Amino acid sequence: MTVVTLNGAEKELPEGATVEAAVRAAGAPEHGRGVAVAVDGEVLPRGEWATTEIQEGQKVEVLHAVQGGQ
Amino acid sequence: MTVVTLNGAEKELPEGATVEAAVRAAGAPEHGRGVAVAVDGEVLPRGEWATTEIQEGQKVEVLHAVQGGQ
Amino acid sequence: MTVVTLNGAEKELPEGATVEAAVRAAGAPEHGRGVAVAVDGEVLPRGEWATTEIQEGQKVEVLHAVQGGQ
Amino acid sequence: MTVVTLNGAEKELPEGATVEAAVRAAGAPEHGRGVAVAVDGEVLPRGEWATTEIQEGQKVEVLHAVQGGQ
Amino acid sequence: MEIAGRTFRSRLVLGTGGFRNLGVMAEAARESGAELATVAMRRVDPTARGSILEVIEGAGLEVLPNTAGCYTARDAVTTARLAREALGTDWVKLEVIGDDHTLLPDPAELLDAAETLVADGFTVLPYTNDDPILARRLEDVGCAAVMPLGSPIGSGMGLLNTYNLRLIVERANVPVILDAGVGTASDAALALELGCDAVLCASAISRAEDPAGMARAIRLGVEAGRLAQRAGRIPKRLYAQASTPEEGRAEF
Amino acid sequence: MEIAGRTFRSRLVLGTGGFRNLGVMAEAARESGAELATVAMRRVDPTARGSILEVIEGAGLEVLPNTAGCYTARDAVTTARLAREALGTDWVKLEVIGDDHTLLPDPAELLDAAETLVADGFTVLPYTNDDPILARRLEDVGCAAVMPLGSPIGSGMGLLNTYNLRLIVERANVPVILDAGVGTASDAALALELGCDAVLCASAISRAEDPAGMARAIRLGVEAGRLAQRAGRIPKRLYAQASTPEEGRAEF
Amino acid sequence: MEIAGRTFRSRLVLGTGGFRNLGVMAEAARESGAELATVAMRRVDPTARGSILEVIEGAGLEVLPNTAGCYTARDAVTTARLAREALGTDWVKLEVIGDDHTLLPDPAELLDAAETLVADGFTVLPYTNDDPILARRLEDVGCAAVMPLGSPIGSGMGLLNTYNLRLIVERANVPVILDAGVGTASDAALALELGCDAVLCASAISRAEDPAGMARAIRLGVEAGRLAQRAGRIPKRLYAQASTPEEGRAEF
Amino acid sequence: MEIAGRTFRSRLVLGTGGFRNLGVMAEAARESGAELATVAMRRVDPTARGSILEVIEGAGLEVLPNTAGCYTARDAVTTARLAREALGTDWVKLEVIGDDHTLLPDPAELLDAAETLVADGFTVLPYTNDDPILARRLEDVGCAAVMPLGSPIGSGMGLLNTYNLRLIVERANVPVILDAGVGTASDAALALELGCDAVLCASAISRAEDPAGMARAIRLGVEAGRLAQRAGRIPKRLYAQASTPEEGRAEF
Repeated sequence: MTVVTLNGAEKELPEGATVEAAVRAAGAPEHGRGVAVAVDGEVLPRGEWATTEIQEGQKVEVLHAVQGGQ
Repeated sequence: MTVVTLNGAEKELPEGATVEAAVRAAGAPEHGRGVAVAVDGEVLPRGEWATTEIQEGQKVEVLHAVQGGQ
Repeated sequence: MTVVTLNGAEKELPEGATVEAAVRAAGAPEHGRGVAVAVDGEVLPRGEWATTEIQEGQKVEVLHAVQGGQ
Repeated sequence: MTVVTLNGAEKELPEGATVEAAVRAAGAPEHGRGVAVAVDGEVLPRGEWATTEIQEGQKVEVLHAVQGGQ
Repeated sequence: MEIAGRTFRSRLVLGTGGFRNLGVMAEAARESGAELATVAMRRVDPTARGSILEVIEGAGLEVLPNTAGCYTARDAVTTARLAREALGTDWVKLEVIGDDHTLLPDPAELLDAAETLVADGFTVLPYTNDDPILARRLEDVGCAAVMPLGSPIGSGMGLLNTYNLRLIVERANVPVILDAGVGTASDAALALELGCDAVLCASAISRAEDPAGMARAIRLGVEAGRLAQRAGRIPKRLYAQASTPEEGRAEF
Repeated sequence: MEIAGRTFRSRLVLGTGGFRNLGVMAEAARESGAELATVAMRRVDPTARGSILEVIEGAGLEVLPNTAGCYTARDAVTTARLAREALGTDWVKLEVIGDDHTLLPDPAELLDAAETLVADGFTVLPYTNDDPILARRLEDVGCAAVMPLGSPIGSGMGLLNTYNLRLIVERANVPVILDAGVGTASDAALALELGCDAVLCASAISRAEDPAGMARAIRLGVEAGRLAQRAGRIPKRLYAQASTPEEGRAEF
Repeated sequence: MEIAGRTFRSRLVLGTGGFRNLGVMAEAARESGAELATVAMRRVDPTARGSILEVIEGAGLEVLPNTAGCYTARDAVTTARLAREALGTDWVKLEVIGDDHTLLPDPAELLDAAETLVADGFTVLPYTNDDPILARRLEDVGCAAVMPLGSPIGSGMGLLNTYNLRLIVERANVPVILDAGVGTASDAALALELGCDAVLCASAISRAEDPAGMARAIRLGVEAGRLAQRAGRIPKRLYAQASTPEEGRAEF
Repeated sequence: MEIAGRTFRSRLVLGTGGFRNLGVMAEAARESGAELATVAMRRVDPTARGSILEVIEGAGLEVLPNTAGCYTARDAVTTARLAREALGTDWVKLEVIGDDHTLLPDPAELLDAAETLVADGFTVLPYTNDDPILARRLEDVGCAAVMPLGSPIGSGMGLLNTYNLRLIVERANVPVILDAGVGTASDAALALELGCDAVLCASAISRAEDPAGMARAIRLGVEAGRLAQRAGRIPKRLYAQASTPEEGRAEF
C-alpha cells in the first residue's frame, strides 16, 4: 500500500496507484470538470494524471471551484 | 387718463380702463392662459377682469409662470 | 382649612395661611435662599410672602435650583 | 591635479589631497561639527578624513543638517 | 409614492431653474422620468418667447408652482393664490426664504404661510430646513409633504446632516421629499436609502455639463436608492467578514 | 469597459461569497447584469451538491477564479495555477491577505505574487488597499487592472478614503475596480463618480435581506454613477445659488 | 470673551446635569476653569441634602439658571422669572424643547419666549438648533448670545453640521456658544476653530468615566482651539507640499 | 511616553521644515514643548548662515535626523548612516517616498530600509501610510515606533481614515506617532483620542500665520486629546439624553 496525505488526511492507496485514482478517491466528480491537482505543491496537468504514479508520503491536493469572494 | 403702477412701472391708461386692458397693456398673450392678476395685493379672478375698472394709483401686478425652482 | 395644590399635591393649610407658611410646608430651607414661588402661574416676590394669604384651590409652586443642564 | 565630483560639481584638488581637504573645499565650517562624508556612496568616518587620499573621479558628498521634515 | 391621495410612479421631481433654454429643459425632463416640474411666478415679459407651460406639458409633466423669491408669509400666500388662479392647480411648493445669501427658509414665516394656505384649501409642499421639529410642526398644520434640504439651494454639497434627515423620515406621517443640495446621482441614491420618499433636483441637472445625461443619472440613482432601501442593506461592521469559507483550504 | 483587451458591457463584477444557496445566487446574478463572477478554490467535497460552475454559466456569467484565503505569495501563485488548470482561464483575481481579522492585503507579498503570475502569463487583477503608491507598483509590474478597497471585506462601511481613491484613479493607466466595502447602491454610485471603472460586490448583495433586489439596486447605482461621472456634475459651492430669476419679481 | 458687557476669562461654561454627586461636580468645576455653571429650577425637595448653590459658589463659579424641561414659551418665561426671583440674576439660559426624544428646540416657541424675556429685561442666552436664519432672528430680538447645538443634548456626536455653524459664526454680532453635542476635547477644539466664542458642556464631562479629567481635557481643548483659530491655520491642500528643501539633495 | 527605552514628557515632535527663519523656529520650538526636532541631511552650503543644531539645542530640544528626499532603500540607508556619523545619534526618522506628487511612502522600499537599519543598530521610526498590515510588518522587523500619516505631508487635511488609525493603534506594541496631515489643534487632539501616543507636526506650525501661537495651540491640543483619551469619553448616542431631571418639574 502507498500512504499519502490526500486533501489533508492520511490515505492508503494500492501500490502503484496513479494520480487519477487519487482524484477519484478524493471524491471528485467522474468527468472531473473544474478539478485540479497539486502534488507536493506542484500543479499536475490533467493530461498526466493517468500516467503519474503516486509515491509514498506525497502530499496530494485535489481542488475545485466553490462559492467565494470578493 | 388713469395713472397706475403696472408691473412696477408708471402707466397711463384711458379713463375707465378695465383690468383686462391693463393685462393687455402689460403684454400678456391674447388668450392669456397662465396669467394672473393682483390689484393692490389682492388676486382678481379672471372672470372679473372685463368688468372691473382700474382706479387711479392702483398697483397692478400681472404675472405668469417662468422657469424657476427648486 | 384651606385646600391648595402645593407642588402638585393636595395640601391642607390653616385658614388664612400665608404664602410663607406654604413655602415652609413645602419643605424649603428656613432662610429660604434660592427659593421662588409662583401662585397660579404668577411669580410672587419674596417680599409679599408674609403678607399674602393663600386662597382656597390655588396652585402654589415652590421651586429651587437643582443640578441640571445644558 | 585630481578631478573629483564634489557635492555634484566637478572640482580640481591638488595631487594627493585628502578627504579633509575636500571637506574644506566643500565649504564646511572649520570645526566641522554636524558634517559627514560619503565617498562613492560609502560613509567615511571622520577619523579617517585626514588619512584618506582622494582618488581621481571619485564622487564625494559632504552633508550637514538643515531644516527639514516631517 | 402617494401625495395628498395622488399616486406618482416617479420619485424624482424636476426643478426648472437654471436650464440654458427650453429645449435643453424639455430633453432633460423626458430623461428624468419626472411627473412634476416646478415653475415660478414672475411679471409678464412681452419679449419672452416660447411658453414654458407648453414645453412642460408637451414633455408629459405637470406644473407645480412654487413661491420662489418670497421673504414673507404674506408674499408667499399672495403668490400661491396667483399661481392657483393662473395655472388652475391648488398644489404649491411653498418657499419662504430667510436671506438671499443662503436661501435658507425662515422657520416662523414658513409655518405661518403653510397654516394660511392649508386653511385656504391648498395642497402645501413646504421647502424646509433639516430641523425635525419644524418638519413635525409643518405636518401638524396640515402640509401634504415636507421637503427638507440636504444643503443650500444650488450648493451641490449633498446631504450635510444625514442624522437629522433620518429623524425627519423616522417620525413623518407624510411623504418626505429631499429638496436642495443634491449634486450628483449618489446623493439622490443616499436620500432614498435614508428613507426619503422622493428627491427634487434643479441645479444638479440644469447646470450640469450634460443636463439630459445627469437627468438620467439621477433618475437611476433614485431608483437604485429606493430598491436598496427596500432590499435591506447589510449592517456596517467594524471588522472584516470573510466572504469565502475557511473550510477546505488547501495546504501546499 | 475594457480589461486586457476584452470589452465588458457591465461595470459590476459579482462576488459569489455569502449566498444562502446557489438558487439565490443565480437569481441575484441575473439581476446584477454582471458578466463575471468570482469563485474560490477549495478541496473537493464529495458531499457537495450542485455545481457552481453550471449555475454561474447557466446565468450567462463567466467564472473569475480568486486566490481567497492565501496569506503568502507562494500559496497564491500555486492556487492561481490550479485555478487555471481547473477552469481553463488565465485570468485571476489575486488576493494575498495580511491578517484574518481585517482581511487587508499584504503589500509586499501581493506585489511579489503579482510579478510572478504576470511573468507566468496570467491576466492579474489584484485586490489591493487604497494606497496610490502600491496601486502604481502593481500597474508597473503588469497587472491588467487594480482593485483597491473602499473598506474591509464584508464591512459595508463604504468608501472610507475617497481622497486616496481619487489619486489612484487619477494616475492609473489600467482600469480601477473598487473591491470590498460597498454596502449599498449609493456607495457603488459614488465609486463610479470618483472615476472608478467598475465595482465588485459580494456581501452587499449576498447578505442583503433580498439579494436579488440589492443586486438590481447596485446595478442601477453603478449605471447612475457612471452616467453622472460623464455628465459633468456641478461644482460644490459654499453658498446658495438661486435657481430662480430675481428679475420680474412682483411687489404686492 | 464679552457677553452683555461682562468679560469672561474662560470660554467654557459648565452644565451641571448628570454628575453622580455634588462632590464630583465641585472637583470637575474647579478643573474646568469655568466661570458659569447652569442650574435648573425644580420643586423644593425636603429630603435633598447639600445646596448646589453653595457648592457652585464655593468652587468660584456663578450660577446661570436655565429653563430646562419647558415645552412652551409660557412655561419658559415663568421659569425664567422664578429663577430671577430665587437667584437674583436676570441672566437666563433659555431652553424651549420641541420633543422629549431629541430634546431639540422648538423654533417658534423659542423665538417667542426670547422676545418676551428680552422685553422683560432679561439677558437671554437661547439654546437653538444650527439654523443660521433662526440664530439671526434670535439676535434680532435682542438675545445677548446664541447657543447653537453641535448635535442633540447628551448624544456626544460632536459637530454634525460644521457648515451651518460656520454660517452662524460668520454673520453673528453676538457671541456664539456651542451648546450640546460635544463628546470629547477635539469636538470643543473644533468648535473654537470654527469661530465659536465658547462651548457649554454637561454630559461630556459629568458622564465621563473621570469627570475631573475630562473637565481638564475639554478646558485645554477649548484653549487649544481658540489659539489655533487666532494663529491662522494652513489651508487644506489636495496634494502634498514638501516640508524639506529639494535643493542640496545628495547623489550617492 | 517611552520610545526604545527613553522616556519623553512631551507627546509632540517638531518637524523643522517650512519655517521662515531660524528665529521663528526657535520661538515655535519653545512654545511647542517638544523634546525632539527633525532635521534633514543636505549638501554643505558655504553661504548658509546660522547653525540649526545650535538653535535646536539652544531651545532645549534634541535633533532627530530624517531621510527626507530619499526614494530608494539604498539612499535612505546611506543617508541614515551619514546622519549618525554627523550627529552622533543612531535614532532616525525613516522616510522612503514613493512619488514627489503625494510624498506618500513606498511600502516595499520602506520595509526593506527599515530591516537593514535595524540590523545596523539604528533606532528606526518609520514614516508610513495608514495601512495596518504595513504597520505590523514594520513593527515585526524591529522598528521602535510606527509613524502613520493622517493625510499627505503638508496637506493639512487632518485624519482621513480614522478607522485604519484605530486598527493600527489597537494592534501596535510600539508607540504610534501620527505623522503628516495635522492642520490644526483639533486634528492633534483627535489623534491622541484615537489612541496615538504622540503627533509630529511641521507645516501645521511652521507655515501658520503665527507659528509660535500654533505651536502652543497644538501642544495644548495634544495634552487635551491625551487627557480625554484617559478620562473615558461618553459613548455616542443616536438620541438625546436629558441632562436635567424630569422629576420635580413644575406645572404652572
